[in-house]
Amino acid sequence: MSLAFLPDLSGLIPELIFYGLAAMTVLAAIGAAVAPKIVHAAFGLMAAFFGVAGLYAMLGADFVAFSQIIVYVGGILVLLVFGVLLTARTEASLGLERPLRRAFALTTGAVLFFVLAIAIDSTTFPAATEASEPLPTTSAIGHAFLDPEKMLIPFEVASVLLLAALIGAAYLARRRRSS
Amino acid sequence: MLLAAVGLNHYLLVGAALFCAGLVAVMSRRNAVAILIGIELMLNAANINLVAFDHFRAQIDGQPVIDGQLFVLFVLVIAAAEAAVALALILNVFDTRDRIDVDELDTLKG
Amino acid sequence: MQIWLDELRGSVGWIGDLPAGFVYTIGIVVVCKIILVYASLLAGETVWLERRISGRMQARIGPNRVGPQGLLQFLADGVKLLSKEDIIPKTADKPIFLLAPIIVFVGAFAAFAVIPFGHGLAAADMNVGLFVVLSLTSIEVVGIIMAGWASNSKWAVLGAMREVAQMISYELPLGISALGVVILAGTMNLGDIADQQQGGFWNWYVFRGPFAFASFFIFFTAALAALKRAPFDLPEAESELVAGFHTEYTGFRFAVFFLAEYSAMILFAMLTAVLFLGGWSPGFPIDFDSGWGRWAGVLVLFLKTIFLLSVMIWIRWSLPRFRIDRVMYLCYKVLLPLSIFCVVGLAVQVLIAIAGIGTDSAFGAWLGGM
Amino acid sequence: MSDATLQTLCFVVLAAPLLGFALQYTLGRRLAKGGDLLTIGAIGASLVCSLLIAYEALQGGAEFTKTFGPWTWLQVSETSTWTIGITLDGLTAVMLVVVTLVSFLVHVFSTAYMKGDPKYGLFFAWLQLFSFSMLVLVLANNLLHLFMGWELVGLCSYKLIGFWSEKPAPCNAARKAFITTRIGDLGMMLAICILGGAVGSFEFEAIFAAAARGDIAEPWLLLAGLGLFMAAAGKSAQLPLHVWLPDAMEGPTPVSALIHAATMVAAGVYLIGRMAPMLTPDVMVVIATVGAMTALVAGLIAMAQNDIKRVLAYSTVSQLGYMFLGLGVGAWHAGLFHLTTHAFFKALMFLGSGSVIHGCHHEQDMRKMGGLRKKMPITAWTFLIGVLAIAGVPWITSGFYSKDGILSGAYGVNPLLFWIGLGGAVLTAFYMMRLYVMTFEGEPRDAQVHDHAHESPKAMTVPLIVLAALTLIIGPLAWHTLMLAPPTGVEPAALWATLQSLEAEHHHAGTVMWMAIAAGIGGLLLGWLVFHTRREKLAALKAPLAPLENAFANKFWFDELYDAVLIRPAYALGRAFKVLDERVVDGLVNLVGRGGVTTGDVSGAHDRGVVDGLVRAIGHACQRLGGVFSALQSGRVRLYLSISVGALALALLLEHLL
Repeated sequence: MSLAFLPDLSGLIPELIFYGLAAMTVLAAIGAAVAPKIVHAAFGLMAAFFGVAGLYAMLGADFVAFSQIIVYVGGILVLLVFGVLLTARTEASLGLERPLRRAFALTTGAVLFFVLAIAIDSTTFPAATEASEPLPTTSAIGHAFLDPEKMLIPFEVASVLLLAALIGAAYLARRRRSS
Repeated sequence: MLLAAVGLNHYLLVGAALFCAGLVAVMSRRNAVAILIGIELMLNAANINLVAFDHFRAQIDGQPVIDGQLFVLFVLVIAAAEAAVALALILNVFDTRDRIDVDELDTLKG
Repeated sequence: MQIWLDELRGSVGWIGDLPAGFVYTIGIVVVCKIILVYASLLAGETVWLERRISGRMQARIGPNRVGPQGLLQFLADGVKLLSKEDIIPKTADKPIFLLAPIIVFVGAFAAFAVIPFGHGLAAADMNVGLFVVLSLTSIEVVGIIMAGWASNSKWAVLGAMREVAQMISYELPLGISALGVVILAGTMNLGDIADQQQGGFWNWYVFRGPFAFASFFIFFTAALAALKRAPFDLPEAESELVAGFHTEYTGFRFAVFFLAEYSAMILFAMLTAVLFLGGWSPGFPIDFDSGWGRWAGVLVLFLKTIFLLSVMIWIRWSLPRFRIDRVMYLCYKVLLPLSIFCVVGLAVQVLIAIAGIGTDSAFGAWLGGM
Repeated sequence: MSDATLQTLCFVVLAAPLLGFALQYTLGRRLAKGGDLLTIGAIGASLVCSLLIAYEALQGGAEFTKTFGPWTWLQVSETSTWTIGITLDGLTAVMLVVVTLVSFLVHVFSTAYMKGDPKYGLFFAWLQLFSFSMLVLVLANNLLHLFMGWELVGLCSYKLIGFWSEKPAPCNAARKAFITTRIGDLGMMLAICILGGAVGSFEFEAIFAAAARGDIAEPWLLLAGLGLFMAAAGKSAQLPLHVWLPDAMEGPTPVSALIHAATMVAAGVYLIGRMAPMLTPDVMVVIATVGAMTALVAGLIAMAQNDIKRVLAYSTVSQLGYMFLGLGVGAWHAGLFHLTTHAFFKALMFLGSGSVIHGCHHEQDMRKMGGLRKKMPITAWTFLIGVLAIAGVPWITSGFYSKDGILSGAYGVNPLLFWIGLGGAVLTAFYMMRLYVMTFEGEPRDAQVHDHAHESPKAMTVPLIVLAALTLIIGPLAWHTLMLAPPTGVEPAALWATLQSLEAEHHHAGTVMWMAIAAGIGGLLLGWLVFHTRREKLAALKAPLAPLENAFANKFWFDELYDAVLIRPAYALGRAFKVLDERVVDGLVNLVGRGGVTTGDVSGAHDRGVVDGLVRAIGHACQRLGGVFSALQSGRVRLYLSISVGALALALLLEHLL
């Protein structure tokens, strides 16, 4: 029994995944931008993060993709939600935006996207003659971070930045209790 | 073909859309946390562009290109630091004024 | 996974006739189903195991009616939960309330994709496998905070807050002590990590020097805390918070939380076994490339997982609950410094092995990983 | 010992106190016992290395000279390089031993003297840096390098004199010392500029060679020599720049012992000794004259002082005068030998006075002392040895050898200088005996001070004993063994037409020797008689001499003179300028101002009528517009962002559409 009549959709799978992820990302982002409840906006942001991580994975940047999840979803998003929860007592959390300003912002955003889309569409980027498999990057990233001639110093500076942010955030949050 | 082959343009468009969404959030929102959300969206838009350019350059060169990815990792670091400090600030403001509507934060006094 | 599918296409005629992409697509779906069923079954049986062991420890019998020795108890429980009324609190944030269990479930189950169940038997043989597991388990945090917030109940919010604080705190010692293994193995690919521990049991990473030994205990303790198992079960301390973040959940949604919790247990048990206890190595050299060897390996890993699960259960029913400040103290002032110390120690150990002894000698190779 | 070893030793000598300073300054407070053991260890290491170097120098004899370096310090231009380097010869070796030994003993002494001071650790840190700077100065092989050490010494002395900075007097003293020596340093910089310009190098060898060849024009050479002596006079407290040294006694007593007896003031003498080959005869005359005058004047002043440390301070000034006298008359060896011996016995006496002050609970007035010998025997006996040494008691004390050398040198050159020196010797013996008697002998004058007096702890008495022993043995020992090498290049003898030969300098020509002995012993006996045995007649003796005593006690009104000649005129000048400023300049300005006002009145009318109308119209327009735009200037960044992004979007859109 031959089943060869079934269409070979394998070439379409990456496209399908991309459009799925892109739709998810963009819709979630728009939701995050306009959702009336801040908590919904935060969870929209989470979906956008997942979508972006998926796009990274599609682009062969697996390490970055999972860094995105661990940092943004596991870290920043949790912080944001905490922020929402801790400040949720007022009507401000209900995001009663001024309609005029919102209309202005939406128009501007739409126009800007329109212009950007035209700009992107009318630019021809050099393209590869044939698509190849994404190459593994994790160990290259690791080596770049620890190579004094490449990224060692920025890497260390970033660690100092994190430490400073840690101390600063702890200090700012601490004053809160004393008052 | 129903769907066009996915190229650099598609990723850039997603990035642009994400950026505009973030911009809308920053421009229209009054809640400080929501503005922060908008900023994170814009950062992610930039990151998508970085990784996409990286990927397609690697396809042309035929060897791994990681500069953009390194940048993305640094952006992650900075975003984390920024979010931590910003939220600490927001909590502080909330503590003293009982609201976090940025439009009302136009005096320098606590 | 592609390799198996290629093998399958080569060996079975009618599959070979199918278009390659179709086979892959179907293959992915099938494998996902297999993993889901395997993990769910295991989770269900872990519930049974827990109830039986706790019964023994409290001089009771435990469930023994449904099926032989009560082995099918989970089916009965499942049927009961499915048939219960599905209640959504009136004040709940409905979309998020509905989404939360799914997120938690996805976080717990997606990580199984990169766990090798035996030699070469990982659904996604990724070279950042360990990283994937750690990042996917952090998704669970978001699901829990969603559940807690959406429930609009103080028990749930408090439980979720505690849980989130505890989980993101214990991710640090967890990740850092796992990093020790990465230093030894030189890879984050879980399959490769397990393969490097084959041969004698002394090749298991837990036995490679004092730092690795300490790392194992740190990892296991942090895993217990990240799983909010007793003695770290504050987030759902029933005597204080009723049931923590899932107080308001009933019926099938509750079952999903329950399932996710137990599958996370299995996930971490398996991860511990793969990282530290030699994976599918029985403790003596064995050929895993042959057909029976591969399945023997699956069995060995399964037994190790069961053993670690039993230890978790044993600890749960033996130790009293910590106070929340002691939990945080243990994390930040004990486990975190210890794990950092161990990682540095392991790095030095590997450097000594590579530069001082040379990894071409047996001892150097043993000390330096690889 | 190989050159490499010597070089290493030199580096250790330098590095140990520097390291000690760095550690002590940063960590001192956290170390056990304030870090004194660390610093003592550092200076001890330096001392051991110095002794090894000195031993090697002794082996090498008169010909011993080593130079290490020069190493490039600054590449000023493509052709000109500033270097640093190390010179080792007999003079350096002796100075090394003197500096490190005295410094070591002072460190030990200070552990007891400074005990309980809140800045205990810091004190040791500055002592360390001071020792380091002095060693840099001594080891330098070029003027610029030496100048670095020189200025560092000045800085450290400033910090140490003003160590008790919470009190006003030490601060003023520190400032005075700093500024006075700075006046001298002006000469030093002048000399450096002249020599550097003329020779093209700052290295001693090059300068001496150039001077010997006559490459440096006569007036410039003279000027450079005078400049150097000016610097030396400032540092070594010679007339008329001596005023800072007595005031510097406000510093802690160990500091006085270290820097105002043994090391810092020795820097000036060392500089002249080191640069001797390039000094012209005229300069030598100036040096000898100033030295002799200083010796006499300071001795006279010392007779009428009542503060124990001030007597010693003036005595130091006087003895430094002797050294310059020796150098000036060409008795090079004797002058520098006196530097060495004086370092030991003056350090001994300063530390002894420190011990007395410590024992009497910080009482410094001799009139309240007396009879302390029974209370603090070790201090008294060691102090007596110092007194005998400075008086030049023959054969057993070191002071005899060096002072005799200077006097015999002067005798051969100029009788007047000799007689002044001899008179000074009598004075020295007299006032030192006065000091000793008033402090240690006779009846206690202040019962309260006497009753509470006690002998000092071991950490203070042991350095005293060591120094006393050195005072006794260094003279005979060193005079016969450690012969200093004459500086390379020009023989000092050639510089003074009537100078005695070196052999005669060593030879204690009978007459001079006996006269010196007589002066010393006579002064001592006189002092003993006047202040001890025949004390009751003192008052009667004093009456006719009252005006003289008044002059002495007021230090010949040097400070008042400076106040009247320099400081008051400076203030007066300032006041004059102020008046000038207020009257003339302000008057001019006011005049211009008034003119402006008048012009303004005229144009004001025009303004109000014509211009204002226009301006108001514009103003109103602006206000209206401002009202519109100020809504935008809300200080809200988001609004700005919205507007700018909106504008950008609009601009891009238009650009695309058109």
